[in-house]
Amino acid sequence: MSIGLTPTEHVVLNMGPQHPSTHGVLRLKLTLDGEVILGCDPVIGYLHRGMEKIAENRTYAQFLPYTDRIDYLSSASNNEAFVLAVERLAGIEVPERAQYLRVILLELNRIASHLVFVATFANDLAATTAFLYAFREREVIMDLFEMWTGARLTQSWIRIGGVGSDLPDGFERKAHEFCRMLGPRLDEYDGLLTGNAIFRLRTEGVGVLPPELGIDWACSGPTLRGSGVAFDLRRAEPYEVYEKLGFEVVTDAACDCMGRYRVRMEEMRQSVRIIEQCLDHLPQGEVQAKVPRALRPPAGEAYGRVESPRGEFGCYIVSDGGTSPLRLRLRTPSFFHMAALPQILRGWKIGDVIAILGSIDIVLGEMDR
Amino acid sequence: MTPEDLKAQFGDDVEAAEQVGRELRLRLRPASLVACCRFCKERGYSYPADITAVDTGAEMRVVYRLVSLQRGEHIVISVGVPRTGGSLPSVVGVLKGADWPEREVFDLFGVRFVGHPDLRRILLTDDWQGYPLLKTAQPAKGS
Amino acid sequence: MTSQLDRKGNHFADVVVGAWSIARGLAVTFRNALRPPITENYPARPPKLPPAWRGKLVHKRGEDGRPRCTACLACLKACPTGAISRIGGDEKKGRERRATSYDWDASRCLFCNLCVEACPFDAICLGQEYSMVGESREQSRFELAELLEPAEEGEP
Amino acid sequence: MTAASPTGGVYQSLMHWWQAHGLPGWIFDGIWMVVMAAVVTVVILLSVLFLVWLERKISGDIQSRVGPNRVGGRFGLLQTAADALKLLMKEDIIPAGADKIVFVLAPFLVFVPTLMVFLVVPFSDRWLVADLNIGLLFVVAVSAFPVIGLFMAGWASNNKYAMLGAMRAVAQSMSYEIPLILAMVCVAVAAGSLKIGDIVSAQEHGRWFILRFPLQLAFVLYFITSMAEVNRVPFDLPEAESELVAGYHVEYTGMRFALFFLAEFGHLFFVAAFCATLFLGAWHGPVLPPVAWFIIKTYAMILAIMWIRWTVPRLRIDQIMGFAWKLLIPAALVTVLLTGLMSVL
Repeated sequence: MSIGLTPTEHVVLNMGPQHPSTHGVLRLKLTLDGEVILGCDPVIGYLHRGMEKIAENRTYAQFLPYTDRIDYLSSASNNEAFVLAVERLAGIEVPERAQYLRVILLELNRIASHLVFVATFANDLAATTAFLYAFREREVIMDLFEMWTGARLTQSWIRIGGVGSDLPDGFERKAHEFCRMLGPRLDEYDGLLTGNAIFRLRTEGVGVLPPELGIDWACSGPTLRGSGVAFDLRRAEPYEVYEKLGFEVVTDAACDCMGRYRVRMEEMRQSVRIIEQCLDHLPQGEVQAKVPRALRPPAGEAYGRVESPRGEFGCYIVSDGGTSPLRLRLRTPSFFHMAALPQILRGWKIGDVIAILGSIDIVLGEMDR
Repeated sequence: MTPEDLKAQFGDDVEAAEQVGRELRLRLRPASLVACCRFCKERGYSYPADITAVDTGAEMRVVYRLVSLQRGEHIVISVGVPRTGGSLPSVVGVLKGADWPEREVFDLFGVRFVGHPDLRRILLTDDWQGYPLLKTAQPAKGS
Repeated sequence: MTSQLDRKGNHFADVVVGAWSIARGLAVTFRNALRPPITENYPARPPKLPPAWRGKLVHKRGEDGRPRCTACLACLKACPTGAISRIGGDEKKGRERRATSYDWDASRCLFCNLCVEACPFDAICLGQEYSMVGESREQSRFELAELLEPAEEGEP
Repeated sequence: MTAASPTGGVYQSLMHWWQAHGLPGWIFDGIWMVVMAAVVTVVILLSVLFLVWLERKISGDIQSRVGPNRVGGRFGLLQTAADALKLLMKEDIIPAGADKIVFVLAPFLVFVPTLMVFLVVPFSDRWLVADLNIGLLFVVAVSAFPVIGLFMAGWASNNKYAMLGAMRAVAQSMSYEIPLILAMVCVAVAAGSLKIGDIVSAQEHGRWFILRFPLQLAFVLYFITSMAEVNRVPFDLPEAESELVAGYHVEYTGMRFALFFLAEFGHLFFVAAFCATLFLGAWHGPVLPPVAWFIIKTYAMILAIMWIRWTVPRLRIDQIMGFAWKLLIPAALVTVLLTGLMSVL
């Protein structure tokens, strides 16, 4: 018998639900030939909390704190999507100052979330030190949130009709300080990671997502922009005051893990630009519109779309004129990215699974809702 | 694309069509669903932003949201489906991104998508009884 | 896909560039090693909380030292999770009424501040206490007496 | 025991006392060996515990943290001792599907050779336990041994992650041993001997091998491959925490796990010490006593390895193999050739 004809069995490896690199409770059923991935079947839902059902039993104001818990790394963008939909339904005008404050909160959240991405991505590739550096910088943002909203992660500070409170004294100075500090720190990450030969070997050309495939599978955010598609809801369908702000839609034609990583790194710099503009041009005025305590939006439907750090975060609300939504649907980017993952993974190695999974930056709470 | 274009293309299968802001809201009969999705995709509405269902207690509709990334316009197709044991043709053949959202609608509303390659529960466990997002669903009993 | 092994290129240039990039990384870590640590020595030094901090629910006292809460149930209605329960008041009516019982379940609370904003009498706030650790669910329930802010000096 | 042993004098006088009582010398030799083995083991274990502490402190410094600072004073000096104690007291779990004998044996097969190689480490002019005339060969043979233990651990655990880790360990350690040995060959050629004593004395009066062309190349090769041999980032694929959870020792708990852990740090200490021996003039150096020089050089190497470990990411398995076969081995062969030429000229 020739060795070449010896039948070999494929191995099914359960990566997760408890695994250091699945960023929570995700299970990937990998079919392996040695180290090579032949197939991948993601099993999700371990963190399903029935958010959409909960919403049907809460008033609009009451559901807001729940939205923070969907994508817990950038709670403000969840708030924003929900609030946008409600405001469109009920026809609420938000004061301009509140709009600027919302953008500040959203962009700080974006930086915080992207820093966690850099951290976990580096950690997945065993560059543990970059993990701690990114968290160190993120801690400054957390302190800013704490100072303004009183909470670190789940701020619930974007409210229907405005924001929870005006900026406290000294916030603007500290925010400016942070903006000045972040740039040089990002340059340090470039020295530690972006240019590093091993990091490049692990990410360049790995996990290629062609742009057509990305659009087909409804990928969005940095995952799609890392494939060269300039689709950013802040520009495509501007909300709040993004129209007035100068920033670039970052794209990278590489389509690989490195491309997605570089997009996020550059987006942090763009977010700093946005925050500085907002702080400089902050108008005076109210931060909260008059909203009836028992909000009853007219019957109808509205879709709020927000560019969250992970991509298109949508909130589709159908109202029957009551105090709680008839149906509330949360369109979360990670869910769609996860669906596309098996297409990207095939043929790569176990080590690459971690890199590719890290590079699409999933949040399980958001995927499972 | 205007409501008239779609009415001209699909005739009586279009129950209603109106333009609201950047959204073109379309109520469609199931028979034209796949054809309409293909028609829209060929005209640039290739980004399947979302697929979900709405149960009002009286009727249930599955809602497809297709977006044109170039023009920033939405087409929202809603298709009526019976509240129990309903089924629709799957659009996975046209829009690959419909794979998981259709599974989710099946999981939470019980709508069967005929022609879906892998119609399993996705968020809930395989042995879950019932479809929780139906208005008639009873709360699961906690331990 | 192309494996790195199949990659054609100048090996020696790769080696030099690679070694240089690693040296740059080493310089970054070295520079950071000279920076002071940012670790806070937690239990030994309590954290500095901002005034806005949303911690344990606190019932404020009025000028007479009694709770300002009139048991009007506004907070209970605003609460998304049902963390507030068992609100009871004395027999007086309207603004004169004072709460006699008020339960707050820390394990259900989202610390979202909606109850505080709903309160028409500015009777409650989310305070600075962050440590509400208990060994059972029962221990995460707090009654009015435990929620009331400490009495000021010289008052009963 | 050679005469160079610092305990030689003690041995002589105790032996006299023993034989004066009319007892046979071979029994004393046996006892002496057991006692000395115990002493060496304890000393090495203590220094390994210190290394673990050092690694934590250094990673803390690099990462803007403080590292251990509670157990044993401000600097947490007793932290690793406390951890070792904790591991000792932990429940010893052997998975139901494991191959029990192999599973139990594996940690020892990894740990024992790690101690054995210290036999030929010249800590000072008077402390070289056994100056074998095939010293280098001994090191090569013994340090190749732990990989069998790693594979046994991975196989016996009956766990897919462990198995993948074991496969990686074997592939990697076999590939990297070739350039490692070739780098050592360069030193042997330059010194004209396989005997550690000769290699050390060839580097007297500041004629360290690292200063002699082309042994710098051999030094670089040795440094890189030794990092791979001790499974440290960027070569920590057999353990690859973020991919294989813990690789070959994923199923090990308590003291069995601790043995793997200690073996890894013991091996780290050895490769650094041996690097100092082969290239940095061993214990030779001015002013300070020889043993101090040796420790300084060893720790310089250890710090360098740790510094790199906390800076770079991990390579992928095919990249790691490609690096060994397509770069290191050809480079090592060229270095051997150059060394030969230089020593003939």
